[in-house]
Amino acid sequence: MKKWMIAPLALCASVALADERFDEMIQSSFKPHGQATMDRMEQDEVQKACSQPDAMDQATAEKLRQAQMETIQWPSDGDYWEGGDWEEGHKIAFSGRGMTWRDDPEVPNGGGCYNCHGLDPAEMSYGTIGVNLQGYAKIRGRSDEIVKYTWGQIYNAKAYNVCSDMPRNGFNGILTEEQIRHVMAYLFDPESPVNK
Amino acid sequence: MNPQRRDALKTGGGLGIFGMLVAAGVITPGAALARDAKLFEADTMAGVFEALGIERPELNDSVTLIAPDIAENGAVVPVGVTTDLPNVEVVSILVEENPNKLAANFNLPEGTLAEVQTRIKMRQTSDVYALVKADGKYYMNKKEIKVTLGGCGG
Amino acid sequence: MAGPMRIRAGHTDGVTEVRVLMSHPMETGLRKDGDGNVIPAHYITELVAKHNDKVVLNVEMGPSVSTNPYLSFKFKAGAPGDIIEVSWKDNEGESRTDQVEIRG
Amino acid sequence: MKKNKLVAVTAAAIGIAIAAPATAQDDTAAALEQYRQMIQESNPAELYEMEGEELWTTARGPKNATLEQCDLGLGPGVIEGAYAQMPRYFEDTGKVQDLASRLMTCMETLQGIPSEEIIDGKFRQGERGKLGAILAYVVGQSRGDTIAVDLDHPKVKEMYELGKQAFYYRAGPMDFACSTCHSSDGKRIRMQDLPNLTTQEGAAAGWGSWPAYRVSNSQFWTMQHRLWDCFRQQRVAEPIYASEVTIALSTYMAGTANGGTMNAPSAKR
Repeated sequence: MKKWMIAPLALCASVALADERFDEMIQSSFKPHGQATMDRMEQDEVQKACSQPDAMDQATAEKLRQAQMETIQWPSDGDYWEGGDWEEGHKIAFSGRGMTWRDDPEVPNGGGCYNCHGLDPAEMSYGTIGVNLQGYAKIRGRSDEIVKYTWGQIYNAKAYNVCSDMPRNGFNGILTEEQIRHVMAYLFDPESPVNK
Repeated sequence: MNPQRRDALKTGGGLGIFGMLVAAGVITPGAALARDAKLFEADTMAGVFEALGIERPELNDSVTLIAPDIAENGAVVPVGVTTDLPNVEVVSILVEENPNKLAANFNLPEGTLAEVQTRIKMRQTSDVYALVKADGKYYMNKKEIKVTLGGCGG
Repeated sequence: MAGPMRIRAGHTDGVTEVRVLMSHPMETGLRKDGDGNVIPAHYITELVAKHNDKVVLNVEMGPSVSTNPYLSFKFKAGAPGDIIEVSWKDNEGESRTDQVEIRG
Repeated sequence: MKKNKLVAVTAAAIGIAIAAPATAQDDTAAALEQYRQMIQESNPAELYEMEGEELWTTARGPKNATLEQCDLGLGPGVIEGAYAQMPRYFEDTGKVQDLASRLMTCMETLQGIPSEEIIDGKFRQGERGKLGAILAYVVGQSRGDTIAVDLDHPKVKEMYELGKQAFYYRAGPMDFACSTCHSSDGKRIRMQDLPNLTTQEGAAAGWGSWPAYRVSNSQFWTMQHRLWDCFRQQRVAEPIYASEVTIALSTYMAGTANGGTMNAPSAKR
């Protein structure tokens, strides 16, 4: 159990004061720029709960996680990846653009997958913050379960691990349903270089 | 103590050192002022050799190209050339996959060692060539340098 | 106006080693600015290094030498206190000369 | 007698190149390390240090004064070793300041250059650009010194704690915090290694190598610039130049790095 969750009353007062000082700092230190407006400095309950150096208690984490699971929109026509284009998926996986104060919000965002994951085994430049996804479907298969899980993970990773480092691509409108389908094809299509 | 002279000749107007050197007959106007543009504009390796009026030299281990195996960023790739060949007159650095192949020509007067370094830009992974003219003959060696993509593209 | 070069020259065992760092954009003419306009080529075309009055190096360059160019070379001569003078000029006619004393 | 703190250059670059292994693909990391070492030689950041040194001693601004009386915490005009102890608390301003904000104070009080001009300016341009060069010079005078931020000072400690909280503060459409990328060992974004800033070793590697000349764009970047771009990539709002959060995060990083060595300005990918 972590102290911030069950802090004794006496400590609460000083914690609240410190929080006020912190909020003051955040409010005075940033300014809006382009699409990066000040409301981006506000936290939702997941962000708030996951902003501590230590893990939260399991019950709280589980409650938050389930709420995130409710946010996932499954593909409207049941098409998880067959209708997707792995070549488009590659472009989305490769591009890290979007959502910064410099980006035009009218231009589609990238998924930035390579920033954190290995995908195409031939691509040397990949990050290691996330798990390595090289040979994704070749290794994991294409069962309904794994396909559905993968969609959910891309749409809202917090539904599986509430403090996941991965952005909530669908939930936060980073990627459209169509874009997610392309990325899914990149992971599942036997012709995709990911599975070569 | 600072050995660098900050108040050194800042070539305001005038001829600067090039003009002075030419005037003093130290270097010919051709050498100092008219770089061989055709050589630098060559957009194929063959074009470079043609501009030099030579056949493509065979690869030769008497020339060493010192460079990293991988350049994390193609904007700055350290390259050096050394050779034990006597009477080296010119050391050239060429990049096969760049739009213009020739990066630099080092003209070495007598007394200057055939041991130079610089930093070049590389558009992509490529063979990089060191071409040496010694005693009127050309010698060449190469090394492949991989250029990785970097950053997040954010 | 281009900033000064950083030149270092050291002498050991009869050989002087010179390292030169130049402040220059070395634009290739192939890049575009934020508005999509081509940034004109702007690069050093030639460099001459002198020891006292003798030319010890003459380099011809293209735009694929890196921004803020660096080069090093060695010659068999020189003594601590001698002057090394380096000059460059670029394709826009700009030029610059700086000097340094050889260190022991 | 001025201490020449510019890196002693050796023929190491050549030695490294020849010694580099060229075997299996596992040697990618070794090859990259070889490249990184090679670009440290004759770092173009030195050009900025030279410019900064000249600016330090040049009379400028409405008051036509130099910065030679600027107090960076070790007394007026003392530069050597000053950066290794920053951020620090300054009595005259009643604030914990990083080097950028302190130089801003000096430029305003000594030279009459309004801080707003720098705060509202752009990186690498105008007075903010000049401040960057001066900063390069000052930082270079702490090369090789031990990072020693005074965390016993209550004001410094407060900033450290605020910085730590900011470090873990997740926000924006991608839920990122500094900690997303910088709180475990051995991670990288694409090919870029990410220091673990929560450990002394990682913080020393990170804090101790900034500011830096970035070869990717041939630009000299200060820590203010580095943080600004981190926040951009976090997709949150834009941090104001020299604002409290930038100083708090700097204090957290520098304080965590205590005992490490200053190796800046460095050269980076």
